[in-house]
Amino acid sequence: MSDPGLWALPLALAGGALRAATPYLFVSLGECLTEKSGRINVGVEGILLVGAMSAFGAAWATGSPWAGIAAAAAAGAAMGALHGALCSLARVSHVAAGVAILVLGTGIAFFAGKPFIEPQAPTLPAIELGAWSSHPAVASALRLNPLLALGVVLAFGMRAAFRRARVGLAVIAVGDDAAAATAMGLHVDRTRLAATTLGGALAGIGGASLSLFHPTGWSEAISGGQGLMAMALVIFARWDPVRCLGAALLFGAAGALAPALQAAGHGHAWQLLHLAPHALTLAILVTGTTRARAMRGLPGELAVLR
Amino acid sequence: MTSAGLDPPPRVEARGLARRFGPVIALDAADLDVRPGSVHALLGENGAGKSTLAKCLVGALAADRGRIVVDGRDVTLRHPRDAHALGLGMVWQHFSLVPCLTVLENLVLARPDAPRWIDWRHERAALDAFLEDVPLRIDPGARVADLAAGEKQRVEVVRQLRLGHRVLFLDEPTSVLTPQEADALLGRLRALADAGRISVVLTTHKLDEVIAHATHVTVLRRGRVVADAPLDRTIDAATLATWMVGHAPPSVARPAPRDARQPARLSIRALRVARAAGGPPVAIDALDVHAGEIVGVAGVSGNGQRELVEALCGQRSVDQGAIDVDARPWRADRASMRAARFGCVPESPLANATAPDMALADNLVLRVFDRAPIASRTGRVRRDALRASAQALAARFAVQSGALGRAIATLSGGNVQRAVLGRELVDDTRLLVAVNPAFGLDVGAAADVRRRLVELRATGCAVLLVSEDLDELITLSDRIVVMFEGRVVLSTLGVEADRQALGLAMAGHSAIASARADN
Amino acid sequence: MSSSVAVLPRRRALAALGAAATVAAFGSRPARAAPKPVIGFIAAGPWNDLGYTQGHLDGIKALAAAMPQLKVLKEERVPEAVEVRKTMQSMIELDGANIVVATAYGYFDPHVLAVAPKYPQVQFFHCGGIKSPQHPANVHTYYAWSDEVAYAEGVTAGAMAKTGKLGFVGSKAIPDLVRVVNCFATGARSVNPQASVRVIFTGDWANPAREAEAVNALADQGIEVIGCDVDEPKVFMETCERRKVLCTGRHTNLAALAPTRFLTGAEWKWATPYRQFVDAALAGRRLDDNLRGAMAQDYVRLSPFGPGASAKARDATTTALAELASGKRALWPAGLKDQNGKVRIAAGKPLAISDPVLEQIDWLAEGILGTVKT
Amino acid sequence: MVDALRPALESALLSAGALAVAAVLVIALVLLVGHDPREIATTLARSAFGSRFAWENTLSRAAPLMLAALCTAIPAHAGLVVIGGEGALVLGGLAASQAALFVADVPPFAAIAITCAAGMLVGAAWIGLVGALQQARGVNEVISSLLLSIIALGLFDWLLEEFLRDPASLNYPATRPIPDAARIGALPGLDVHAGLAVALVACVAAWWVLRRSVTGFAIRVVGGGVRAALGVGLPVGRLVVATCVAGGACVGLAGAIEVAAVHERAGGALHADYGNTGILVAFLARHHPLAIVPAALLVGGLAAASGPLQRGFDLPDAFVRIVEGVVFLAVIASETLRGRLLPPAAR
Repeated sequence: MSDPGLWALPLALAGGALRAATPYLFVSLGECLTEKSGRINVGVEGILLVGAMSAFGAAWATGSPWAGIAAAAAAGAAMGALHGALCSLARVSHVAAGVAILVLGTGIAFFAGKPFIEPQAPTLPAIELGAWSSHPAVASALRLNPLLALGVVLAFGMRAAFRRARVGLAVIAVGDDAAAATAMGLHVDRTRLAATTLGGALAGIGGASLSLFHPTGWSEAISGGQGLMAMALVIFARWDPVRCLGAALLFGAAGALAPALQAAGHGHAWQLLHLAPHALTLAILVTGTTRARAMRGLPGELAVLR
Repeated sequence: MTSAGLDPPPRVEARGLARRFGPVIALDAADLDVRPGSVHALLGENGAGKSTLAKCLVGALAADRGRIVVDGRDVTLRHPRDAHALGLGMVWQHFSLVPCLTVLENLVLARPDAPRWIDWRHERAALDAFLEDVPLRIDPGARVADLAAGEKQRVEVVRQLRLGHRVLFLDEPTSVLTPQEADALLGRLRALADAGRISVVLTTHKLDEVIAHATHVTVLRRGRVVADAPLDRTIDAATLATWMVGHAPPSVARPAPRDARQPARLSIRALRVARAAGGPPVAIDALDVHAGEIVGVAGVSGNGQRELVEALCGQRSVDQGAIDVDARPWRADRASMRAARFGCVPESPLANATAPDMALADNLVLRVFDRAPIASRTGRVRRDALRASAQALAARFAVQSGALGRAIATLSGGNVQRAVLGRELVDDTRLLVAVNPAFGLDVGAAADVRRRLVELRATGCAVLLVSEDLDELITLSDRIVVMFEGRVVLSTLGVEADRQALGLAMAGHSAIASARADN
Repeated sequence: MSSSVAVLPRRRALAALGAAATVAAFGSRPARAAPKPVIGFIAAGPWNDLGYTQGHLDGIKALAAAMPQLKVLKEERVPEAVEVRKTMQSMIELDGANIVVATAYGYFDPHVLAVAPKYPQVQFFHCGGIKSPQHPANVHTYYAWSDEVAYAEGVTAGAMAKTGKLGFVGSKAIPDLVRVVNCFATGARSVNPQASVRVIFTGDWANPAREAEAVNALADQGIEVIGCDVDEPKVFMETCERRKVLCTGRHTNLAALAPTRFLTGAEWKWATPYRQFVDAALAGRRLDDNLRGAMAQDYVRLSPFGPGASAKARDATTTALAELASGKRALWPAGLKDQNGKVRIAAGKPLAISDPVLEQIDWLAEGILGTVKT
Repeated sequence: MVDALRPALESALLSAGALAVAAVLVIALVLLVGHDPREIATTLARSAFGSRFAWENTLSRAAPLMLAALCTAIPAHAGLVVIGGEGALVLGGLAASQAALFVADVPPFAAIAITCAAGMLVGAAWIGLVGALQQARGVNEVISSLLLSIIALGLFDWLLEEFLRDPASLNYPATRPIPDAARIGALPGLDVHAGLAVALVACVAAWWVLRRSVTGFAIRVVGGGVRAALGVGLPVGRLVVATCVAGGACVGLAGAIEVAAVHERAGGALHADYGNTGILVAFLARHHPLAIVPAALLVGGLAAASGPLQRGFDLPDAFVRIVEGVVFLAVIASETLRGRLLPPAAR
């Protein structure tokens, strides 16, 4: 085999995007849903960890990765519901509630996850889209995470729901103008609690993807700040589920860029590459906002959030 | 889903409806008869009781006494749902549309029977079919946030019709509309009513609208019905204005006119300020307030007074033009305010002039906390001095004693108003902007406030008095200007003020007339 | 302060280290009779991380098993800041520890050095630091050189790679890692002179997602064998197995994580020094300032070969180890060039494993593709 | 009851109630994992506050948290929620470590002052940017501070490893050690570095400025009602940015003190999560600068107890995190009862 050199870069980026996108996608879809309803959850990193831990634990205990996903979704939903319940209390800061979720989630995940660090659990079977190729790199890049397939469906489904389903429009309405939504007869608190809970479940599934598909296994370093990254991603995607998918792939590819460049023998200032998504998001935020007008796509109720 | 035009609207009657808010009698045994196919105007000044009456009839407010009769049957309306079932619905002053959704999405989402999964092509076709039948032009695909106020108003009306409501109550529907938009909207509604498909009840101040579009008018003053008549050619704007504002009692406290003209303290030239709710910008070509002069600003609320006051108080940026105080550009910072001895009593003082969670005492000293005796030489706030100052300021307008340590948000509205008055109407004020200063006060306190204004004038203070109370303006003002659609449309000396002329100007009569004349 | 400072030759730290490090010998000077030893271990990571900290945990467990009556304390996730100082003090003050073992690199200077003078009766052992004469007397350092095992891994890897294309995933480009990578490459090139090693540094001590991405990037480049030195190599191993790339382990025996691709690995055997700490305390003896060990001292070991390793590779590895041990083969051979072709080890002067120059090595050997800070 | 005392009493009652609820939850957890709550409680109390050493332990851990908490608490008075202290802390520490290299021949007091000033300057600039973006462009400060914090951490790693690394730092990449002149020692008679005194002074100073001074009064008016503040001519933009600058200076100072008193150089260990824990402390203290002291002691005490709990009960470090989370949860949830627990007397 000849040395693929830099030619491997596009392949690595594509593969990296497909591998790493899934947790970003699920967490950002969950956060997108939460923020669309007018809440913000800065504690998704904690939910991601709880999801990864419970998915691994359940998969290990039952032998079924699918049970792991269910467990992650349930644990994430519980954390999301807790956050939603806290936020619906008068005078409670959304940001403080998110910090509580972050601390508590991390604590629970690390505490309950101790026995799961050493064992191995069954992982999710991949969809081998690249089976046709004799080239192992191609075959590997196209080993698709079944959760990614689910996430793609979900992203389009969520966009469709935001456009076509009554419940989706209701979420947008309560998130954009609570007073108008109330006047329309919508239940603001109930809708937001449901959105936050579902958002938590999605973040939990994002965690499941970490421990059951890529990079697999439960360790306390597994999330590596991906939850925080996903929060930036939602802004990057301007609160659109399908753009979240694109952004998740982009952020995933960005994560693969540094090692791919190093593997091809180009290794300078790669630390900064890891910052690119955040810097880009900040730039978008700064240029997209003016004093008079909030950023396009920003749910109206988020503009006044505390 | 009901299609427009099938069922004729029901007849809605109110018999002896009464409602009070605390000690205030908002509605005192009012009668109303809305016949099918009529456009019924409820005319009156702010606080005349017309909105209260409308709210009682759509179930948004419970009446204390009286009956509501729909098509001859007594009904009880506890909730807007009850009114909805009878085909009654209200278009509120504040839009209840979600800004980021499209018109069509808003209309569908508002329906209780909206399907779980929405077929937009079907909905669009249904709406288009519906709109063919209704002479209201709306763009179903437009985002509400991108719509002008008039378009939003039309969407609100369409929403009511789509909900199957046949008697539409419109609360000040044209307050945010341009005259052209208002004319168009009311004309369409009148056409629908004439076709016998709906009845319309609209609360308004605007005489021209009533004359141009209403079939009936009921005039309210201080909670009572003072006139009720079908509109025919015998009723002109002058008659309506007289009904609406009544005949003024002789003024008791009219101050003696100033003999010599003092220099202009506040001078506004070619000012342009954007409006919060959209609509035409505030555009004032020239307005002066001299020392020792009270200039009254009359006008229906929402005609740019708020933005003018905010611009003067530094709460809103000025797009163009000049505000000068004592012949120097006004910066609305603390030093200029101090130098000009500036005071300001805005509307909704809790939201606009206080830090609600801070103590009453703290809120009382917002103008003086950074000076001796409260501020020490070392920059410390001396609590004892603060308390003493606050106590003194509170006493000026008899703010609830013993509440100095409480968050001001926990006080009654009247107490908040008195607290802000106590803070802003201090003896050395030389330039005062006041909006409805006597709002929410009992008669004695209101008289006290007015006396205080006259005293300030006597000491050479320049006062810009924005008020919805014509009596107050006529009693106190040396000059009165009327604002309409963001412009000064009339300026008159207080002694020469003619209630009827003011009423016409406030209602845009003269503005429309002059605008037409210009064209 | 104890008088033992005086007996140390006044030399630069690194020189001191070189002299002391030929064997992990016991010092000969007896100290005061010590009380019953209580030994406390402190780690920056979680104990059971299947990685660096687990390596220490295994040593602790072996120690506890061998000496059931010994009181063993341990504390995990202690930041390399004021926390570690207070944890050391807490172990001493509250639990009566008289041997404190600090296992993270960042603990040494200034934290161990700051606390030790306050407790002259307590012996402090730091993993990876270098003690110089001006440091407190009751401070010792210990470390295990993985040069030989890394070389052996390289030999196995080189023998297995048909194309000679090897990879390596490291955390940070610190001297200890650079040593390991260089030995890995030198070993590989000893069986296949054409072999190359592409190295990727992730920048974090442990970042499973980036490590997995690094494996994927290397595998995409057609790399056949990948070595590693990251703090938590679990995900690294599993990813190699999934990508069907041969791999070598680190810290502990990771054969189970890559059942078909595991070749061998470089393991710590901290039980050896830990036993020495306690034995010395029991005997009232004083240990060397800078304890160092390698294979000969049983401080490190090579993992048993996995199924991925061919008989030929196994033989080559065994031979190489034997030749290294006998001195027939030089670990750091004379004339070794760096990746740019510059000769870094003078002709005729091979470096010993204990050479202090190696403690601050900052160049990558010939055949390595990758960068360390220049 | 005197009206003025009501809010203080209510705060005290709320905190006590929240701690009681948290205690019940923690006891339930302890029973769940099969330990005796009394033993755990005794160990916790003893190792956090039970002896001179325990106090030194707790105080040492609390000191950086106090300064980090001010980064959230000070802007909170002007109505901003800043959660990006961690990044400003490490950058402040890095700046301090570089400034210190130039002060070897300066008298110790000046050297320390210069070192700390460098940290404060960089921290102030970093968080000041958050306030400036909010005022100038309306960028939400929660999100911008979070993003800037992550960016700061990356910049720190890059600057350290590419440019500022001392080759002699070997296996723990770090800058060159700072000269002795710039080092901060322990408090006399106490095994706690002098950063504690600085932190206490900073808390008291912040309290004085925010709660007693004219400027603080103005800041609280801005936080309590922006429109009223504008209406009485207060320089809202300047005050908002000033609080961010002050908060950033505090957390930058925390980084500088870490370098000058603990690490003696800037390395990866500067990123020890004090900035993030500071957010927790600030909210626990309801942003009251003096309440930050007990809140930091509580969190520091829990951290101090982590070791004995690990060693005595084989509980993992995460146990203390859960306790922290539960306490925090209870405290912020209790905020909803404010104004309802002791409603103001009727007229």
